[in-house]
Order: sequence, then C-alpha cells, then structure tokens
Amino acid sequence: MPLYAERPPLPSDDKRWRIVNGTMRKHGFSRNALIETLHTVQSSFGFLDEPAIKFVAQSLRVPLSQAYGVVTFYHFFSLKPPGKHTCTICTGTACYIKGSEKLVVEAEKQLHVRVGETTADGEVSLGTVRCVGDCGRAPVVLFDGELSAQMKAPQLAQQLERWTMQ
Amino acid sequence: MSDLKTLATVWLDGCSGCHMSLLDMDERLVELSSQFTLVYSPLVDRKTFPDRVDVTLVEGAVASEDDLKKIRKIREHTRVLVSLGDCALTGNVSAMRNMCGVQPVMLRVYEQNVVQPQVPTVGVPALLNRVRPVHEVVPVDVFVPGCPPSADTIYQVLSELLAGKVPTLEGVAHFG
Amino acid sequence: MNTEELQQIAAGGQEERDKFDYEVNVCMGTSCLSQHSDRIRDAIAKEAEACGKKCQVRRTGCMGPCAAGPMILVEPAGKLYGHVREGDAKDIVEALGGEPVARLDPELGSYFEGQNFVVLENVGHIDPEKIDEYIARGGYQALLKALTEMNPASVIEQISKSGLRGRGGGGYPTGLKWDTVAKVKGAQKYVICNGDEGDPGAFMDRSVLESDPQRVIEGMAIAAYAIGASKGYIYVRAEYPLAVQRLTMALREARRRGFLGNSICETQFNFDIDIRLGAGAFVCGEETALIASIEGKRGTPRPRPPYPAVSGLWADPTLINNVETFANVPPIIRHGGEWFSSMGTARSKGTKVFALTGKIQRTGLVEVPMGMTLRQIIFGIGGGVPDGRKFKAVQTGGPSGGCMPEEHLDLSISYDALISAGSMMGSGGMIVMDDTSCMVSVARFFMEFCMTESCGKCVPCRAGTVQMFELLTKITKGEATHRDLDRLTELCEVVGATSLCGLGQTAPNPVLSTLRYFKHEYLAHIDEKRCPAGVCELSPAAVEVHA
Amino acid sequence: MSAEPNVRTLTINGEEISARSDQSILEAAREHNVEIPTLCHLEGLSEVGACRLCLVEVKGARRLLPACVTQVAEGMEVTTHSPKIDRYRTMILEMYFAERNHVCSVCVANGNCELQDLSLKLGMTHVEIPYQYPQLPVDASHPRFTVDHNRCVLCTRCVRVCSEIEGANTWGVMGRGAQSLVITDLKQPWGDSETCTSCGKCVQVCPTGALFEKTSVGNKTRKHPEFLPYLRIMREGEQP
Repeated sequence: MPLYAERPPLPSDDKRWRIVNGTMRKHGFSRNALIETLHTVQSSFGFLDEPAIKFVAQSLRVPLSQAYGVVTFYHFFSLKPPGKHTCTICTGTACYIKGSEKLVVEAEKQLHVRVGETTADGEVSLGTVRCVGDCGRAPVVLFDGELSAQMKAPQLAQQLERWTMQ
Repeated sequence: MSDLKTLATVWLDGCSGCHMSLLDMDERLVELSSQFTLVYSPLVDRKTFPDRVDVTLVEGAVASEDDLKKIRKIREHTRVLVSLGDCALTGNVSAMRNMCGVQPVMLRVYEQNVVQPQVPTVGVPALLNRVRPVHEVVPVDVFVPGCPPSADTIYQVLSELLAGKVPTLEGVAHFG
Repeated sequence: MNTEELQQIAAGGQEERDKFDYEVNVCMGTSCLSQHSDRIRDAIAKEAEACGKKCQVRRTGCMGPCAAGPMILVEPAGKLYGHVREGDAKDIVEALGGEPVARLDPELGSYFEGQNFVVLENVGHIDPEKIDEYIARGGYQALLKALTEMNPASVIEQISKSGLRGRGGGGYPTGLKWDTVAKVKGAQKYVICNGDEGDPGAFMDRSVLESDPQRVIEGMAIAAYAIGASKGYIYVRAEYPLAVQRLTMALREARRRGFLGNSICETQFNFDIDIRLGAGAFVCGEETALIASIEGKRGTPRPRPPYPAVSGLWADPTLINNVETFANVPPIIRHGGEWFSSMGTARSKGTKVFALTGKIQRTGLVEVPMGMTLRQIIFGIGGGVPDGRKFKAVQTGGPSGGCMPEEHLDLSISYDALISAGSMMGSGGMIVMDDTSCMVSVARFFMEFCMTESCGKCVPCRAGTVQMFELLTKITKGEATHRDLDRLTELCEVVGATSLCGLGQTAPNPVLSTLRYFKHEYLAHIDEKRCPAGVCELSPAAVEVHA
Repeated sequence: MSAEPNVRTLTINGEEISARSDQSILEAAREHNVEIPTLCHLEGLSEVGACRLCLVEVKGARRLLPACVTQVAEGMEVTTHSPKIDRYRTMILEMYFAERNHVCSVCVANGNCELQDLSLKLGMTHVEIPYQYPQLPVDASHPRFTVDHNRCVLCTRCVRVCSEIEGANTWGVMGRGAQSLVITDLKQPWGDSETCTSCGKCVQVCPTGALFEKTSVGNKTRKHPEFLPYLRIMREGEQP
C-alpha cells in the first residue's frame, strides 16, 4: 500500500509543518512521539484536523485508527479551530465551591453557545478546564490564555462584551 | 395449594404478541382455567378492573398517560404483578422511540408521507416523553423475559404461582 | 562535579549575596505572575537602582498564601508584603532598612504557625531558574553524597528508614517500592515522575515544579541511582505551562552543571530526563495509564499485576513516584532517614503539602507535619470560614476522597486516619465548605468529574458512573425516591468492587462519605423536596408527559 | 524463565486441581469444566481484563481478581461463584444492557448473542437500572458488513483481531468514557477505509450483533470465532 511506504510530504508550504516535522525528527520519528507531535500541531495550528492527523500518523507509522483514538481521548486536543478569542472557565473543585457553575451559566447566556462551542461569528470559543492550579484565588477564568482570578459574573460578562461588541 | 384464584391480563404499549403466546398454551389453558378465574383481560368482556385481583400479567411498556393511569390502578388492586415480555421489562421495541423523542415520531407518522397531515388530539391519550418499563413506574413482583415469552414459559410461571412459589426464570428465559 | 566544586558554587552564590544589603524576593508563581508580578519586580529593580540601595531583586517561586498575592519577601528583615501593586515599588524600596510599609501587610495572622518546610524549604529564597541558587542552599549535596559515599542499597535503606510514603495519594511505602524495582533484573530501567496533578482543586505539584524544579530532578537522580535506571521521564500536565517552562530550563541547567548526562559527578552513573506532556486526562495519574500515555497511546489502564516495577514503560522495570515524593528525597539523604521519621505520626512520617482552598479566610499552599489536626490547619493556619458562615465539611483526596464533617476536625492527619474517616490523603487538595454548600451537589460534582474522566475501558466505571451521576441529579432535582437511594448505594458497592483501576474503584467515595455524614441532606431532598443549603432547585416528582 | 512450565496445585470452589504455572485462573477453571462468565475474553486474542465478568474471589487478595489475567499460584484458593459475585455480575450485565440500545427482539444476533446468552446464564431477568438510549449511528457503507453501534459492548475484540491477527489496524477506539466508540481509520465510513482488507475477522469475533454480514437475515447467523486459535498455532509454526 502506498499509504505508509515512505514518509509523506509536508501537507503544504505552511512553515508550521516544519516545526511539526522538527518535533518528529527530534524523537527519531518514533511511534511513541505521537502525543508530543500532536501537542506541536495543536500549539502551532490551534487545532488538529484530519489531514494533520493523517500526516502525523503516516510520518510516525502509527495506524490511523490509533492516531484518531489518541486525539479524541485527550481533552487537550481539539478537532475544531478555535474562535478568535477563547474564554476558558476552570471547573476544578475549589472553583466549583466558589461558584464557577454560575460563571458557566453567565458565559453561555452571554455568548449564546454551550461549553465546547464557538460563537457563530467565530469570535469567541467557550471552554472549561479541570483545574489550572490557581485554586487559592478561585474561581479562575482564562481569557485568551491569560489567567484572571477571583472572577465574578458581572466582570466575566464585561470581558465577553468587550469581545463580542467589536 | 395457593390461595391465588383470580387472574387478570392487561395490554399496555405492546404488540399483543405476549397475549398470543398466552393463547399458545393451547389445551393447558383448560387445565389452568380450572384453577384460575380470568377476571379481566383484552380477551374477555369486562370493562373495569376489579377491586382485587390475585395475579395480573402485564404486557407492554408504559408509553402514554393512559398506560400510566392504568398501571397505577392495577398495581393498587393486584397482589402479584407479573411483567410479561420484553416491552414490560425493558421497553423493548415500544421504547425505541426514546432514542429520538416523541416529536420526530409524531411527525413521521402523522405528517410526513400521508395524504391528510393531522396530529390526532381528541380521544387518544397523550404520549409520555419517555417510554418506561413497568418496574420504573410501579413495583413488580415477577419478571418474565421473552419477545414473546414462550407458551411453556408462561405455563411454568402460572403453575409455579399456583403452587405457591415465586417463579424464578433464571436460566430459563432470556430477552428476545 | 565533586564536593569542592559544589562548595565553590555555593560559596560563589554567598559572595554574590554578600554584595547586597537587601534582598527583595518577588513571587513569580502562576498565581502572582497572573497579577503581573514580573512588572512589579522590574519596577522595584528600577527604584532600587535609582536610589542606590544595594538590593538584590529576585524572582522566586510560590510562597504559599496565594490569595494575598502578589507576594514579596524582604530579607534580611524577613518581612512579607501582600497585594503588592506596581505603584508600591517606590515605598518598598524606601522602606528597606527602616519601618516596613504598613499598608502592604498581608495580614496572614497565624498562617505560618505550625508549618514545617521540608519540601518547600527553598520557597521564597531561590530563583527557580538558577541552579546555583539551589546549590547555594544545599542542593545536589544529597546526590553527590549518594553517588560518592553510599551504595544503592544504603540509599534505599535510608529511604525505607525515613518511613516516606507515596505522596500521590496511595501512600505506598517509597522504600519498599524502590527496593522492588532495584531487585528486578533488567538492563534498562526507568524512573518516572508523576506530575499529572489531576485532582481538581490541588496545586502542590505545580507549585513545587515551578518554584524548586531542581529538587525534583535531584530526587529522581537519586532514585535512578538506587534502582539502576539510566533514563527518566517527568510527566507534567500541559495545563501548567509555567511549570513546563521552568522544568525545561532546569533540565538544561542540570545538564550544564553535570548532574544529568553521562558520568555524573565523575562517577560511572549515567542518567537523563525527558519531559512528557499530559494532555488533559485525569486517568493518566494511574500508573499503567501514565505509562501508556508516555508510550504515545491512549491513557487506558491495564490490570495489575504485572506491576510497573516488573513490567512498566516498554515492558521494562519502572519506578513511578509523584512530584512531592521525589522532592522529599534530597533532604532525607542529606539529613538521614531518622531525621525524617522523627516528624509525623507512627505510620505517616514527615510533612505533607496541602493546597488549602474553598471557603476559608487564608487560602494557599501549606506544609505541615503529619499528625497535625484538621482543626489546626483549617482554623489555625487557614483562619476558619469567612463571612460569618458556619463550617460544614472539609474535602480531601480529590475525586477519590471524601467529605468530613465538624466531628472529625480533631482528626490527626495521617494516611490511615483519613481512610478510616472515609476519605483519603490524596495528593493534598483540602477544600473547605461552609453551610452554603449542598453535599448532594458536591457528590454530584465529583461524580460528573469521574464520569467525564473515565477512560471507558471497563463497564462498571464507564456505565456505572453515568448511572450514579443521573441518580444524584435526580436527587438534586427532587425527583428521587428511596428506591433510587438504595440503587445508588448498590451501584457504589459494585462500581467500587469491580472497576479495573483506581479511578473507578474510588469514584463512589465522595458519595459514600457524604451518605455517611450528611445522609440527612439526601433525605431532605427526597422526602421534603428541600435543599438544606438552598443550592438545588427542586420540583415535585412527576413523570413528564408529552404535551 | 524456565522453558518447562511447572505444575501448580490450587483449589477452585473447594475442588483441588492442578494447572500449569503459565495458565490463568480462567484457563485452569475451564479445563476443569468450571464455568466463569466472560465477554471480552476470546481464545486467540490478547487479554484486556475489561468486561469484569470473570472476577473471582481469591483468598488473601484484597480485591476481586479478573480470572482471565490472573495467573494460577501454588495453594491459591479460588471461589468463582458466591451470592456476592453473582450479584455483581448481574449488575455489570445490567449496566451493559442499559448503556446502549440492546433490543434483542429486532437484533440480527438474536439467539446467537453472547450478551443475551450471559443474561440467561447469570439469571438476569430484567434491567433494574434505567436505559440510557444514546443516539448512535449505524454504518452500512461497507459492501459486505455493517456496524451498528447501538449493539456494541466495547469489548474491543474487533480492534484486537484486526491488530493482532490481521495486522491491518483498521479498527480502533475513539473518545473516552461513555462516549467511547469503535472506529475504522479516522472515523470515516467503513466502506471508505483505506486499510480494511475486508477479511471479516472482526465480524466473526464480535460477541453481539454490532458487527454483522449483510447477508445475515433473520436470526440464523452463527459466528465462527474458532478460527483464531488455529491461526495462532499455524502462525507460530512448528514448536521445537
């Protein structure tokens, strides 16, 4: 089968593929570098689509089904492109006790999307995370990856409004 | 000798196959009828459920408001309630609509591919959002799996009840 | 690297320090950094330069009381400042050598009373990105001592003597674990540091990795020497970018100084460490799942035996310990096992780091000797429940643990005492709840966690957690009956007894412990359709009808 | 490792038996006609210990142990059936039935289904816990076979046979927890799979009606997983 006969060419001229290739080379194109490589794809592109998974799987000679199984097992990996902005609410125990559930409700109301979705205009993605480790100042929200602690619903609404009003 | 004398059978949301299987007992029906009095059934004429029934066989799942009302009343007036067949036990085919909900089913049946689209509202009981097995609504005493349970199985259940035993169908009958 | 060289580096560090009259240590852990403590540091450095005071401004790791951050420690006065802003830089520098700035007092009360820093001994005093500062405070003496003065067996003997038990939750005796791996024959062995701190509401490992990464590396190297491993992996959550960054830097530094690589400290010992990133799967805290993940596979556990000690990473003998366990190793080797075992209780030795959070006055990271009571920690160190509310429960052990009520506040912290109270040590999350928390909802929260984190391999965990979650939801909605409660109890038993790995086996614990101590809350939801904490919105039971 | 496995003596349900040291409790028990229920186990495939139905009591062990992956040991005292184990097994089986849409009466495997057989053997007459009714797809894109996820028990026999025997690795598991799903390649339609050799082994080893041949009509389709041990032996060649 031509599928795995040799290493596949880079999917496009996009420079980011060279970074991905670099990660694989660093690990000698070993099968066990799958997760490390997927991390590189995720951080370079913001998500993993089918061509990307296929490229990585073929390069590392991992069965397609296993590669897809790994991508969908770990919640850190995303199959869909994220919105321009991301709002990630921590739902760890400390944040839960301090009312993170209300923040989720507020964000869902404000953005008209459910957790895990992106607004129709592609502006904001809403997500949750199981603890970012700033429990001392719960509840915590990450706006575009920047940590904001001791968050309150009006404050959250304000930030989201700033994004959606643009 | 048991003191179970009166028998009722009811038909909720099911295909009546369990009742057919009951009739399949053939000549054994005659034998049983000498010990049981069939006081209420789709097979007999009586219109109201008696105040006190010793054994009631229930075929079908609980799918409508009407089913719900009926089964609650039946439980109240029955000593030994027997769930007969997979629909009563698990919801079975009747409950396959739970996968998609009521609305799509109504649409498919009454509005799509029909000459005169119209959802009936008068004279028919409202459907429950979710079809449930009998034991999720009222306590059940005996479970008889099968789709339908074979005539032999039903005969065994009734005979053992008459003999004053709680029938166990472990290793005898299964779903399907 | 030999003893003299090590001393030289340490002396060099001291000389460097002696050039300054003051030290201003600025916390740059995740929490304080998110409040721009880096800018505060720069502002202070600028002020110090402007006014000509000989002041060393240093980035340090987490000092503990995160809620009072950004934190600053001024030496030699030993003065802590809290809630510092960029604009405070001038006042802080001016106050050096004089009266401290009163308005920046963090008001920590008795926060540090009774705390005993072993794992956190360097916190607030070293720059986590500078290996020489670690060395200046005694770092790598233990590794050097182990390599040059001790044989592997005597290293294990000291660890055994110390009574150190696994700090990841299970509490398995560390010495015994090391001994087992050491005795297994194998040309290639591995040391893995489990930094997949998955317990929601816990951040001990993050803090240690961010604040003192060299300590973990040293601990791993000592372990590798003791068991005969040449390769190590640190498995860190990708959600901890700062920890990953500091760790990457620390590994590079350790290699540069010759504590990793070939012929370490001029001996024949070779050892190197790689970082592996977790990707958001709690179950990877389980040893066999973690191994699968490092191998690049789905993080599903497999039945044990064979234990990783015999057949672990790539089927080779593997030692897995948690971050805090490794962090305890250097001081044990430095001071001896007996020193360590002099702290703590009969069967739980040393100290334990806890992440004290929830409805409590002073949240943060604390390190206390084993045997301290919950009351001392919560009301002494933590200052009790704020806003005039009443203490209701304290949760330890994460999703595998349980909630303990007021009656158990005088419980002395130890592995066994916590288990007998229906909870467990866990990795060290300690979450305080007041009377506004509904215990059924809390149980439901943890069950939802287990449900979404279940790997799906075995059916009791995959399907049982869903069933339990739905029953708990039914209770919180006021739709449940006593039969549902019975079924919940039965599911707890079956899922606990039959699940493949620790996640499923302990998933019922939050339900069981709340049923044990707060059954009245369950009953209020069921019988009276009432939520005592006023959290749940209950509706009278009804079989919904399609309109 | 010694080439010659030693003999171990143990008791199963009070009966003293001998077994080879490399045998599992399950193998030893079946050799002596002691029935232990299994679902994910299949002779000729690797063990995963996932279905939890073969859990047995071993004296001195803190927990119940899966018979399929626990090796026999000298003096081991095994109990394969007790009221407690039987109750656990029934409940596990109920969880299987409730988590997907198992409607035996309309299933192609009715009468030839291992799940159905287990319910008979273990005496499960009804399912006490509520059914979940998830919405799951049916993929009939392959010219010869169909996969109906409503009937899948996630035993991963298809995944293992495809990887260990056929070597195609077409099948895999995606997602996690209750959202787990067996997939072909990148979750694409089976018929579009680039790696599937259409060998049909997965269909033969599937214990339920999740994987079936399109020609199976009604409920007369027996599956034939017996070829596995044969393939194994032939592949390993002549033992010296």
